Amino acid sequence: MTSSTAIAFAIGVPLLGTLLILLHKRYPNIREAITLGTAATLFLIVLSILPEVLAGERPNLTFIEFLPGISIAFEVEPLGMLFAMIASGLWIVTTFYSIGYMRGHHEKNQTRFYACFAIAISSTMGICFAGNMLTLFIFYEVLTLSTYPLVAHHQSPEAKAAGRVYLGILIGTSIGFLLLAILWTWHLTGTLDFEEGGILSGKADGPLAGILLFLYMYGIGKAALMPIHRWLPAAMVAPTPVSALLHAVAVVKAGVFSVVKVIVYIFGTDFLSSIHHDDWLMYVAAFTLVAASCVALTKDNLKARLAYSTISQLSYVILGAALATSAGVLGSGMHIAMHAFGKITLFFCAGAIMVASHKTEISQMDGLGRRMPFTFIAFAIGAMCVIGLPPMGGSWSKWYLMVGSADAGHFIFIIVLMISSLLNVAYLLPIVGRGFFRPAPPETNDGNHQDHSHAGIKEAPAFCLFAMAISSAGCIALFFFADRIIKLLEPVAKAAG
Amino acid sequence: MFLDYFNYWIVVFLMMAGFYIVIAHDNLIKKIVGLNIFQASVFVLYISFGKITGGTAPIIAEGFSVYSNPLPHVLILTAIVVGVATTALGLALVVRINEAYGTIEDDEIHKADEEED
Amino acid sequence: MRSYLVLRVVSKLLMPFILLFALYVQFHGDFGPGGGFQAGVIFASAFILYALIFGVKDAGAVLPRGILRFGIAMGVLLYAGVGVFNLLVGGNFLDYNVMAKDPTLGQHLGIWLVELGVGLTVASVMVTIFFTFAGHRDRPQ
Amino acid sequence: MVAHFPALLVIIPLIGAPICMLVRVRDWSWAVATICTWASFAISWLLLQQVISDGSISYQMGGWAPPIGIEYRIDMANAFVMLIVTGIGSVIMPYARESVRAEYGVRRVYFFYTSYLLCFCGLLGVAATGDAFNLFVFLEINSLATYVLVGMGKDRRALTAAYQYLVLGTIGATFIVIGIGLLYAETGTLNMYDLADRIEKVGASRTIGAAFAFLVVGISLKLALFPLHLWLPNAYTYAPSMVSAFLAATATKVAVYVLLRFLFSVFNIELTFDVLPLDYILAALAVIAMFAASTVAIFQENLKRMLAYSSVAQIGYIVLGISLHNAAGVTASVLHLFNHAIIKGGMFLALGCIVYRLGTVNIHHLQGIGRRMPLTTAALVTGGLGLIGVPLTAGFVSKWYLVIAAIEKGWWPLGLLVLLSSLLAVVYVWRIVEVAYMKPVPENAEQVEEAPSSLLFPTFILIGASIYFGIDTDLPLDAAIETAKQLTGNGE
Repeated sequence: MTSSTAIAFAIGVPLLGTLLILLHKRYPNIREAITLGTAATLFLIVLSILPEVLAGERPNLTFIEFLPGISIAFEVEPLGMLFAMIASGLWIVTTFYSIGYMRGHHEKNQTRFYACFAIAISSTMGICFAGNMLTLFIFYEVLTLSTYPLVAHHQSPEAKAAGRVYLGILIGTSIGFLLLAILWTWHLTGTLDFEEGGILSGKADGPLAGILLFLYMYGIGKAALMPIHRWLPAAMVAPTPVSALLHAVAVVKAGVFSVVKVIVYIFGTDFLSSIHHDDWLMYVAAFTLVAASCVALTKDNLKARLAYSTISQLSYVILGAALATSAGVLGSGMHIAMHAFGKITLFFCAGAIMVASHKTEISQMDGLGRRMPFTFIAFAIGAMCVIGLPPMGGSWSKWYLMVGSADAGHFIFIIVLMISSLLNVAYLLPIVGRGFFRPAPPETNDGNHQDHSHAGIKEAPAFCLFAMAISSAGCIALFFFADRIIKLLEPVAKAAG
Repeated sequence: MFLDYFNYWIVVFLMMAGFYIVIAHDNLIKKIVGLNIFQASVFVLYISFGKITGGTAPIIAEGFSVYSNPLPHVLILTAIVVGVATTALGLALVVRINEAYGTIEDDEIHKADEEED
Repeated sequence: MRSYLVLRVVSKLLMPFILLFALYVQFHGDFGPGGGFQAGVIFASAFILYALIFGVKDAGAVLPRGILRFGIAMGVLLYAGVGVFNLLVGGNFLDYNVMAKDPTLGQHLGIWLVELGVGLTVASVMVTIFFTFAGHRDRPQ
Repeated sequence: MVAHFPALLVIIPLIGAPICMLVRVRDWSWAVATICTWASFAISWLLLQQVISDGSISYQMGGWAPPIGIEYRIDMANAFVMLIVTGIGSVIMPYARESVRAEYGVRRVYFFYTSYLLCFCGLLGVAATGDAFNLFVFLEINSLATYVLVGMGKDRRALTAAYQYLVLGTIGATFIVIGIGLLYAETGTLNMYDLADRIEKVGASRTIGAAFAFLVVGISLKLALFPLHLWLPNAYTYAPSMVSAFLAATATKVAVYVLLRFLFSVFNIELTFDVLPLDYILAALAVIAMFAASTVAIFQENLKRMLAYSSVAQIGYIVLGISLHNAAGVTASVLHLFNHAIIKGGMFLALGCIVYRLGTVNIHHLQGIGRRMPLTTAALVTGGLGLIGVPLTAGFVSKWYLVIAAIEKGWWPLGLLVLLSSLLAVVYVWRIVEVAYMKPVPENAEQVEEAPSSLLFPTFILIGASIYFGIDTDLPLDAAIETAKQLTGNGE
């Protein structure tokens, strides 16, 4: 299999999986086996492209010419490669988790769930490998649309309201701003291909470049830059596997990935740092980073807290890219990976707690750690990874981000990053502390539903535990094998420097 | 000024009168009458500018050298036929509306529709 | 319906002349003012007069709806048929020159047939319109 | 025979109509109508190929040379429009048989197909003819047949809708005749190409200006440009499903063609847009249409009415492209003409499927329709995505060109407005999605099956085409670019 066909397969296999899932909707076991098989196949396909990318090649594939001069084209470059590996690898893990969760939680419409999930992964692959801005945009929209049924999965009024917010913000920004920016870029340059060094340099003068940057950054709503972050907490009504893979990894990372792509390949870091119209972006990112952490502190609902944490972490990536230095871009790329593993672990744990104990509020989790030790240990590992403590992968990305800030001469961001890390500690670690060290609430045996005790709570389903084990192992492994990622991303970082 | 263009003044008057009836009257048949007057103004317009002072019907005969332009007449013949068809269809619709609603007053029909919703 | 003797007699007397005049307008249309439209309307007016005096039912017996419908359709077909015939024999649509060996004769023949079609359709349509409105009350509400 | 295609295209349905009337048997009249439609489609396809390879074709009616005789001039613009009309008709005809039987009853169906063929003939005639007055005649043939078709709806409100349409349509047509008359008075010719030459010489005299005003207003009425759209929502809502689909896809499109023809071919660009500030007027009306009509669409409970208002908004996009009067803008307009015809036709057909089974398209009766009629609903929603302009649907391509054109013209805020207004489309399409998929089927709902395949198949052809032409854009795009070049005089 050549790499070009591998790209086609990477997008086609999940779609084929969708079809098979729909055909076997009456047989849950077969349906889930298909999902697993598809995920594993996809991961292998993605891995098969890796050697070539490491060797410095750029496998590409061009479909039909869509409009004169614009094709649906794919090109694999290191950042996309990294993102694709993360998304497809974690899909396997998440599938295991989903099986445990969806069955444990007795969810309805499971076929729709698995089918839409597969479409979402397919479009994520499309985003990863997109060779030009239009292709990226197309898959970006497909991703939004395919995740809508997942967000509104419960069909309750809250779920539908959340679905509206989700769709409203994501479609609104992407059509209103992103598409306009793309069209404008096309008008200015006559191309939309991702090219090293950017395509806008020399084509757009000062203020126009600033406007375009604004349109791009707020057009990519999935990056959840404040004040267009509201969709992410809203999306938390979805079943936890969705929050875990899509709203901690695939969707939001697609957002920041697009941001990095735009900055590196459309604007070009040199161009961006020369025009000084991007300073606002750094400050907005820094603000989002701190503000979202502060909001996270106030949330008692575990998933809401994690959602705001995600918003904050996404801005790390944006900040890194906006710094437009070699280390900054490297840090951004790495943080996509590190945060993915950390946050997915946290969401897995949140879901496991929900399935096992039906508890969603942090204040109810006193002493729960003794009932569910594995879950809480995994949570601790994930939390440390997100905070950036060794020996978890997250420490590397934060390191490079700080180096990047220093290189760019923006020392203030080092301080911001430090403060944010402290805030991370403040909103994540107490949960672990509560779980292990607070006494459990006393049992009340009056049999009503307001029983806050932990009587009868057992560890999460085995499928869930397995998934958590893998993802937390990933957090640790990334610390020791970070050099692989650095090696992969080196060409991008060099170009940026 | 006024007399030179008297045919156009007639046209304008007819047009406005017809238009006014279409807009102002609630009775569906009166609207069609208005529509007819409106169309008639166009007929006058065409025919009057086809006329050449002193010209006769365009049949070649001895002693006549000035003829009116026949083309506008032919065009208007077609337009009249179209007008007749429109009127017939409009009246047919009014008859059916009367059967369905029991009235041909616009406001009463509206009321009936609103009650149904 | 009350019957007025004078009206009945006068209309009976008038009808042949109306029809004859219609035919004159129809067939003299090639040379003077006239043609299918006018002739058709005059022709129809005879029947409308008949229906006014003797009632729609009697008039309907003279010209049943089936015949009128046939007339409408045949008129249009005649018109279009002449055009298509010209196409088939090598001219443009409605190019009468090719209808006969002599172009002038062809023009005559062509316009004669086309006007006949027009007259047929117009007459039928006019009578149909009248019958539709006038005969409406006969139908149950 | 090939040389006679321009005439045959119009004559075939004209002959079909009386034959339909004569055979009178339901299925036979349907068969006649179908064969005529398909034959016209084949001819218009061949004509388009011929125009692409040899340039425009002139056909002299009755062998009289223009400008005396009536000339049929087929160039890119009308060949493409005729292809749209006949293509849509060809897809809809197989659908009509069942749908009309269900909605119109079994009595006098031949009458329905006779009217349809006349309507079809009128549309093609308007597109084909190169003579201004002939255009009016065909426009009226089409309009009269359309009033009849609309009046055939089941609901009694169809009658008032048809009446309203008749009154407004006649006013529009009369305006057009006045305009043509004034042009004739000033120039002494009715042939459009001859008119173009002579108008250029006369310049913007007062008569020409008055003629221009009458024509633009009259045509705008026919194409339902906001605020002259009042006839459209009722007509589309209460007409039989097949008629709604056919009209929405073709009638306003042909009117747009007439507008293009007059603005660009008969009057020249300088006169239209430089001497008279029509571009600003059209752009303003188009933008208002886009926002106002879309907003109204959001609040409709009857889905057919919702789509009707959406049509008014989409016409706004088309007119906006015209108002830019650069090559890119006209390209976008013509492209959207094609794309919108396909999308809206398909969506109305899907609604027709629902009417066939449920007898209603009120949104409150459609809860959980996604589970009861999954294929139909999928078609409806896919069409809706096209209306929004989601990438990989035809709607995206036309919006792409429209925005590019606006930026090229330097009116980039218009581009932003186009994009923002498509967000309104998201809202009304999403109402369908929520009701169809996110609401449970009511307990007391009767069991309904999926629509019969004779209805589903045409629906899916159109909806499938809206996806296909969103990906493989060659055919409509090339045609649109060529048309724009020809209308704007070799691209600027």
